[in-house]
Amino acid sequence: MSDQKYTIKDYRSDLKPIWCPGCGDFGVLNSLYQALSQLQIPPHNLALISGIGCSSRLPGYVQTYGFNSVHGRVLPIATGAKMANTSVTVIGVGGDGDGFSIGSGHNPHAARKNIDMTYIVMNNSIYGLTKGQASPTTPFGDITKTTVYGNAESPINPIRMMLSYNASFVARVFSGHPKETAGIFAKAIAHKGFAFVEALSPCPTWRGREQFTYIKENSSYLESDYEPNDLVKAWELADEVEHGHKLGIFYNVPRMTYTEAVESIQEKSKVSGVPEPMDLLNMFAP
Amino acid sequence: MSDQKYTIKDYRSDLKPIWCPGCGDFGVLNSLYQALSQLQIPPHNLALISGIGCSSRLPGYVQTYGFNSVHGRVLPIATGAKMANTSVTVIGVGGDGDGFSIGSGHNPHAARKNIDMTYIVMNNSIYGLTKGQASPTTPFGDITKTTVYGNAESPINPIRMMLSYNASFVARVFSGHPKETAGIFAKAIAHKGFAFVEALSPCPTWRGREQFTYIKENSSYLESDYEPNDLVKAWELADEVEHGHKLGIFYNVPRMTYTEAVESIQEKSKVSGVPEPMDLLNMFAP
Amino acid sequence: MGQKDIAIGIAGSGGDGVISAGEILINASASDGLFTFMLKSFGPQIRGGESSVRVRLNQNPIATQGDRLDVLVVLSWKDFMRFRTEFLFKKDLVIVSDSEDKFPEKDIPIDREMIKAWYQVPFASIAKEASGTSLAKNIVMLGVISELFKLPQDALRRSVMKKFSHKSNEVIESNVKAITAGQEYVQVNLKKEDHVLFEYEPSHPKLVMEGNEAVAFGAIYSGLKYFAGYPITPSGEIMEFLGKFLPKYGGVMMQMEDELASINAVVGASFVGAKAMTATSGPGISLMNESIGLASMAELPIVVVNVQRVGPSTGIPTKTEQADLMQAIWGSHGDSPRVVIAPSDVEDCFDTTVLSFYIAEKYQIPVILLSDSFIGQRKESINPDRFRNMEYGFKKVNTRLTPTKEELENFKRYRLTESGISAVSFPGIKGGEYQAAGIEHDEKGWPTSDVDIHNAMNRKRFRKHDLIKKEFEFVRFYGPDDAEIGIVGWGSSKGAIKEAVERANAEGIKVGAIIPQIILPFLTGPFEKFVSNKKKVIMAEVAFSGPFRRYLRGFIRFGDYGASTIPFRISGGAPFTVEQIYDKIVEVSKMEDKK
Amino acid sequence: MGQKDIAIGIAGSGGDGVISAGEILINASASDGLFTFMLKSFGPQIRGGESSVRVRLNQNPIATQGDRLDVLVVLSWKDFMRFRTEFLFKKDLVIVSDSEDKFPEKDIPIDREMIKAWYQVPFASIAKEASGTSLAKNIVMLGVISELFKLPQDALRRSVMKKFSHKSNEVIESNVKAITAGQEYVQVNLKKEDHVLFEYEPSHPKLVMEGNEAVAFGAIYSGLKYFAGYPITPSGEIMEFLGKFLPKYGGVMMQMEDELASINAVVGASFVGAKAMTATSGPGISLMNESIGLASMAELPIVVVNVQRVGPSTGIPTKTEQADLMQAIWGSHGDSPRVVIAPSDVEDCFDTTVLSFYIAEKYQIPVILLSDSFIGQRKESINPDRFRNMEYGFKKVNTRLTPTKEELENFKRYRLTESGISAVSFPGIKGGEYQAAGIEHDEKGWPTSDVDIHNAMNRKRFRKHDLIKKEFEFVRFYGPDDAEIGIVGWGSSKGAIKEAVERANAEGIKVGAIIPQIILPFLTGPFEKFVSNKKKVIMAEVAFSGPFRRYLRGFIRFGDYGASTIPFRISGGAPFTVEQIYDKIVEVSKMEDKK
Ligand SMILES: Cc1ncc(C[n+]2csc(CCOP(=O)(O)OP(=O)(O)O)c2C)c(N)n1
Ligand SMILES: Cc1ncc(C[n+]2csc(CCOP(=O)(O)OP(=O)(O)O)c2C)c(N)n1
Ligand code: SF4
Ligand code: SF4
Ligand SMILES: [Mg+2]
Ligand SMILES: [Mg+2]
Repeated sequence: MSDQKYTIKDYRSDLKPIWCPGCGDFGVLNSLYQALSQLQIPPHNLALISGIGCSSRLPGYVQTYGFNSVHGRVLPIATGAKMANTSVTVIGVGGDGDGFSIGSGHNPHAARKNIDMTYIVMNNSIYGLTKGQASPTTPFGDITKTTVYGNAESPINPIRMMLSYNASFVARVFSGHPKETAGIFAKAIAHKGFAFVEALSPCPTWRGREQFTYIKENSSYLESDYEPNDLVKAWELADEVEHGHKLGIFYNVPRMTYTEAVESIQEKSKVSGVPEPMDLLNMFAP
Repeated sequence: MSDQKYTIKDYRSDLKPIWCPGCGDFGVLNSLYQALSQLQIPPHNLALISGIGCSSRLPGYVQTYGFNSVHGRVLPIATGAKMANTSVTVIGVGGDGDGFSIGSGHNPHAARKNIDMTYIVMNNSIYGLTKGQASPTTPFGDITKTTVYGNAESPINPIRMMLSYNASFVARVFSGHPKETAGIFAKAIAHKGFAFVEALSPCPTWRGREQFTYIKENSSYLESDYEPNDLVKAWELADEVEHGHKLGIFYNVPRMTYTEAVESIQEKSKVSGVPEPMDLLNMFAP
Repeated sequence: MGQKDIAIGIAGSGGDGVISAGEILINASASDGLFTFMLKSFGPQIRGGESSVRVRLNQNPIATQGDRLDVLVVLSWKDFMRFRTEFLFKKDLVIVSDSEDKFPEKDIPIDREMIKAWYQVPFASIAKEASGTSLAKNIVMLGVISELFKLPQDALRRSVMKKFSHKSNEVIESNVKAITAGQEYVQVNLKKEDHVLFEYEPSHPKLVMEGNEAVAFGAIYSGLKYFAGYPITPSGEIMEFLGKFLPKYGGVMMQMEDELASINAVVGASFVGAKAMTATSGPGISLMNESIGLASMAELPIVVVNVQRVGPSTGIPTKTEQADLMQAIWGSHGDSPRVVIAPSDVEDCFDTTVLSFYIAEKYQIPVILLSDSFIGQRKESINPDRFRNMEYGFKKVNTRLTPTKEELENFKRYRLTESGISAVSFPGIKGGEYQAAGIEHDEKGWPTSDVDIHNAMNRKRFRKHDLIKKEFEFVRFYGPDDAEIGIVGWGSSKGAIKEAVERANAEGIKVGAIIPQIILPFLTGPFEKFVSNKKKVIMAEVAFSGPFRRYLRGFIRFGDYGASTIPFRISGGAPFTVEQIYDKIVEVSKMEDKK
Repeated sequence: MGQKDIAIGIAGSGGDGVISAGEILINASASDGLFTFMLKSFGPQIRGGESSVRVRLNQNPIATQGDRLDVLVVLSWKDFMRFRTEFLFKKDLVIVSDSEDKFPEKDIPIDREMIKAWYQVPFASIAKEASGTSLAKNIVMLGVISELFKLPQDALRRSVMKKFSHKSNEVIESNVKAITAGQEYVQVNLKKEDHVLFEYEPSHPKLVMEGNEAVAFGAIYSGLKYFAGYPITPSGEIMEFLGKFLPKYGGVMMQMEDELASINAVVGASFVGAKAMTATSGPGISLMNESIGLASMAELPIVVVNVQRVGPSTGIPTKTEQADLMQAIWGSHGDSPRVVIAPSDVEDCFDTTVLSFYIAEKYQIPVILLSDSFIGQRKESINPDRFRNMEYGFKKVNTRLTPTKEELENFKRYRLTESGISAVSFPGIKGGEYQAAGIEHDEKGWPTSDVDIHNAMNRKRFRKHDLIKKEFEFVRFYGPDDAEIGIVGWGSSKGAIKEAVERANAEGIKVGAIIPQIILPFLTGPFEKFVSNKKKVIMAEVAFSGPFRRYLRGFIRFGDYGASTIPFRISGGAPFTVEQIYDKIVEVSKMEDKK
């Protein structure tokens, strides 16, 4: 590793995390450092965009261009950032509330447009920052601050959801497995197109220490011979009742990115060279 | 039919549709009249909620409690209406822009909560009312007002999307088949829980007369022996490249509705009878 | 000999149990009949960070938490540092701190001159010895200070027992022992200075309520049937309270996917005839503006609670500010009438919520209830009697005007009436079928783009404002009517203004205050009366850009009364202190008259 | 002998080609050097409903469409009925109508006394005969009126040829024939009254532009790199224009899933250093308030165009109103500084867009450009010369202040500078890494809940307002400086105010007007100057609740200048007419002075 230009230290900022001891987000952060270093992404060439939540504090802990924005808008902000400067590596991060609740309207569109970015959702099945309300991934029947008589809602299946949006890369990791997670992060970041990674990231504070154990016991990696190029197969394996939480890459089929599409539009629109804006005046000649 | 209390005429309002000649929404409206009459839903006991768009003008043409609300909010308004008075039949209607673009954040949640309502999206693959911009179901490459160099985005697959949200009833109809459509509408309305119906409804004005023909030629009903209770099978058949636009009921597996869940919560919360609000004062005794 | 008012600050780390100590203390005090005030404050850590409380006790009703502390209790100096700008001290401060804390004394940033007495107590060791666990050190601390300052003692034991009542007898006992151990430690080991001794007559118990709880309670009292919301600091307690209690009353509390869903669900609920409410704060309210406009246009009653926090954007979620006023009035596009009501303390949260439902339902108009985190999240004691004879309020919140049989023959939902209010039907009412619409509509509810109808409907919708003004003059006056100096403030600034005005008048500076509870429609009458004899009017608000001032000037021409206006606006984060307001009054009283 | 100004209204069904006739007419006129104005209006049907245009031509620059028509052309009386309240007529009106229309003459709601001449022409038959299809009847109509009223004739032929230039020669020819046929029909069959004859000197061609196009063009001229939007009437043309042309300049236009996505995408684009814009109207802008606040807090330049329409809620999407003013200023929660700029005509749309980018980029602040459908969707002719020597404007829109090498050593993105502006970096700049934040932050961009930092940052963010006020005094004055009657208006009301003020002064009523182009920050200097000698100030606005009046009074104490203020607010749907304003001026000039 000594010949690497950017080591993990280069990605670490001076800001001290406010996370609780045992929070899964520490693991996600460390895996992200590793992945960035593996890929040698220049810190000054990265835009790391988050929403609001415990998990969304992550960009502050990375020495880069971070944006701790507003709740639920990771994807449009990232979309604007990417399309306004396609040479920047864009990664969006946030929580399950941020991404699957208030932000859920943006998922289909970033995915189907195939914006060339990575989106990591730290799923702890709870609203951490606001102190323990149910999230769209809180299991049916669970008791939280807002479901004192038991959660009346069936949770979302993020993998199936993203598959249905035709995301070109869909994966799941567990913060408890830093090395595997780093590897998948690196593949997601290197992926050309929209890469979604659900990071199971326990919240000991509001879900108890058991959450970590539960995930550990109910998750397993996709078989090593699994080929992530079949939407039907991926959909099947994403059935959590049947298969528990499968980890790994469910789907990875690159297709034309939005960047490429826009470049081709720009080509088509240019007759020759770049005209002066004032040439547009001809448009208004009667 | 003469022994029916509510005939189609009873559902027809005095307001004249503003739709263009040949608009598919006429067909949807007529099928809805039929379905309501088949089910004998009392007009005064129905809440028909829409967003904004050509299709969202529909409630005005039905003699009932209609709500032509704001763009994209059909589902939350319908949710509030249903849960605040569970004895009302609630139907939401709108366009593909209304439901799959600006409103897309509400779909996962109304579906997973299994709100006991029907949601009909009149999909014309275009923004009709605003005069011809691309919608999330506009095919890749198509030219519209906002995609003059060809649409750069892959369309959404509404059926797969709703399957991934675990909607308990998922169907597709075509405005060109009024009788079949009425039948499926009736089943959707009678369904206990969240019933989604995608109604292919051509827009001759912005998509040309060809759209009708195209749908006619590229759609076919699910086989008569198809059992709509298998998520994997439904997912497969929803592949439009493979199967074209399948019509019919893809999925229909009732489960506990949100109404039932709330009733059980209300039961749990009541120790005995309904206490006076002032009894809550005890809560604040030091 | 003793003093009738005491203000105590307690700081420590999250694990120190600072907050629950504060709660036990004010519960004990309230059960002994005292009037209390309690504020919490936290550091940025999600869990285990620094926390502090300040508690004020008084025999008589109080309006603020007290600017300066008589007593500072520190369980950890390191954690105290976080709050050092938040605490002000009286002269002759008494400090009680943990003798086992390793923090270097020289780094403690308190002027030693101010300190009259400093007791050091090994809280953890005492706890360990008395109850087997150092966890009880906060309870020991309560024992210590109750003994040192003559705080309610039996009541403290009762409160501790109540607090742990769902635990085992053993736990209860060990905590009671912790109190006793604290008291005994003082008796045996400390040389008491006794210059701070609290004195009071026990009286009948008071209730202890937070502003957010009072809103939720007021909503249930008003007949709330449907609440939809999305978690956000500092409004979350409203949803949580309703999640627990609303189902008991046959109502439904739904956590929605976001604030767009929340506000629209509430509009939908109102459409089917239910009393409906949502609650949020800054970022959430900014997302609700479109559909507050929808409710205004469709003339559907809803109540929207905004518990303000520091902005703009995410701002400082845990701190208070009053910068959402103009947004409440003008936040939606178009001419979109609404009513804006602002509670000014915890009791008021109940009253104004009931009032909000009354106005919303009667006038078929959205009502925005503008609270803030200072009111919403503080605890106050309240005399339970006020609830027993609810003369002051609305015994029963109106239900809507529904159509008569004749009206149903040819029902016009949006009939152009003289009052602006037209009968409204909802599903279940035969013959009342109509189309509710966010689009401009005729009397039937059918879409129109006719300029004259738009004009007529605008007039109809805004006529409600006139009627509301006639029905209510919900403002508060303090100080003498004939004062030439006036001060205008709103919402949670009331407490500090009230105490400062009382003090100024007591010290011979004649000053009057007006605090509107109904902000929109503008209560012209009371304001004109107030301004008519004023030379100078201070406009006090916790909002840097001065929205309250712009609002006031927009609605009343001070110049016509010869009144000069003096802005007094501070950035949010902390509320006004009584001193700040008092000093401003003094400054203004010394100003030359302009004209 | 002839008249130098003519106003023509044309009404018919959608299939009649009314709109394209209007377009050909103003294109022809502009190419002959005339100044023109064209407004469209539609019925509720999506397609094939009623439509109308009104066109005004003049040798010299004009500011309005003209209140009253000289000529009314009706292709279908049934469809005309839809617009009967929208058209006002001059005395001695000339009507040209379709002789084959079956509408009962007695039902035509026009006072017969007003009509001087009434020509009936079988448009469809002439078209069929001349060009083989009745579709060309709108072109025949142009031939008819050009002959009747001496409108530009060769130019009309040229315009028709240009219009159909992408069609076959045959089509072009048959349309040119239709013109000739119309002209000949008049010569042969009609007895011309000739009391309405237009007279002009051809001069160099003018451009024809819509306000929305001018905004889009101005944005490209300013170096726009990224646009994200969501379709909404009446702003759609901005997005459509940019979709077509922005890619040519290496920019990106994205249609997003909604307005939340649009505004946030624009913020994201600005974060990486791009000039970014979005455009919307009422319902959309209400959804954008949260993230306009984000841009304000994160100090990221963005331009947000609001093409206002009638509200509240969905309102009347196709009609104009000025009721979003206060929302533009105060719509976000918290103290959230922004700049609000209002164009007052089509040319202005270009200028103010360039200005918006200039201010946004230089001051790192969101700018809201408040247009409306009256400006945005009307066509006006513009002298191309003004673009050739761009002295009036900003030759090059600033790029942002980026950090120096020294600053990058220990980069503080939100450094507390005297100006309030701090250097901003973006991806690609090594050493400039920082965290942008919607949460309150310190100079580094790191989260804080410190009250003093919040206060310092508020001061920093609002200091920009002072600087902008110093840099710009972008207002317009009309009428004599020393008039005692004043009129204040904004945005699209300018045209009517200008013409009414000119008329009043010409008729001996001294009146002055002020029209601010920059609305926020409030341009105290020019307003003080204006008000200083006024006795009465009329506040004119197309918004029922009078937001402009509240705004003005909030920022300037008219009473201090002894000026009484007279509200003049009308509901939206139609803009002010010159007459309305003029009559108000006359009324006010007759009012007793208050004091
Ligand atoms: C518009 C808006 N609504 C609500 C909030 C309050 N809020 C902050 S974080 C959060 C949810 C946090 O949950 P999640 O996204 O799962 O992140 P976590 O804290 O669990 O990592 C909410 C509701 C907000 N900041 N903005
Ligand atoms: C918040 C908001 N944004 C945009 C609009 C403008 N708008 C009205 S209808 C519509 C889309 C219509 O398309 P669709 O929902 O597919 O309905 P259709 O007209 O095709 O039936 C849009 C963008 C609006 N009314 N409100
Ligand atoms: S509350 Fe939960 S998610 Fe938030 S920092 Fe603590 S452990 Fe992590
Ligand atoms: S524009 Fe299209 S969707 Fe709208 S009414 Fe016409 S045909 Fe129907
Ligand atoms: Mg979470
Ligand atoms: Mg559509």
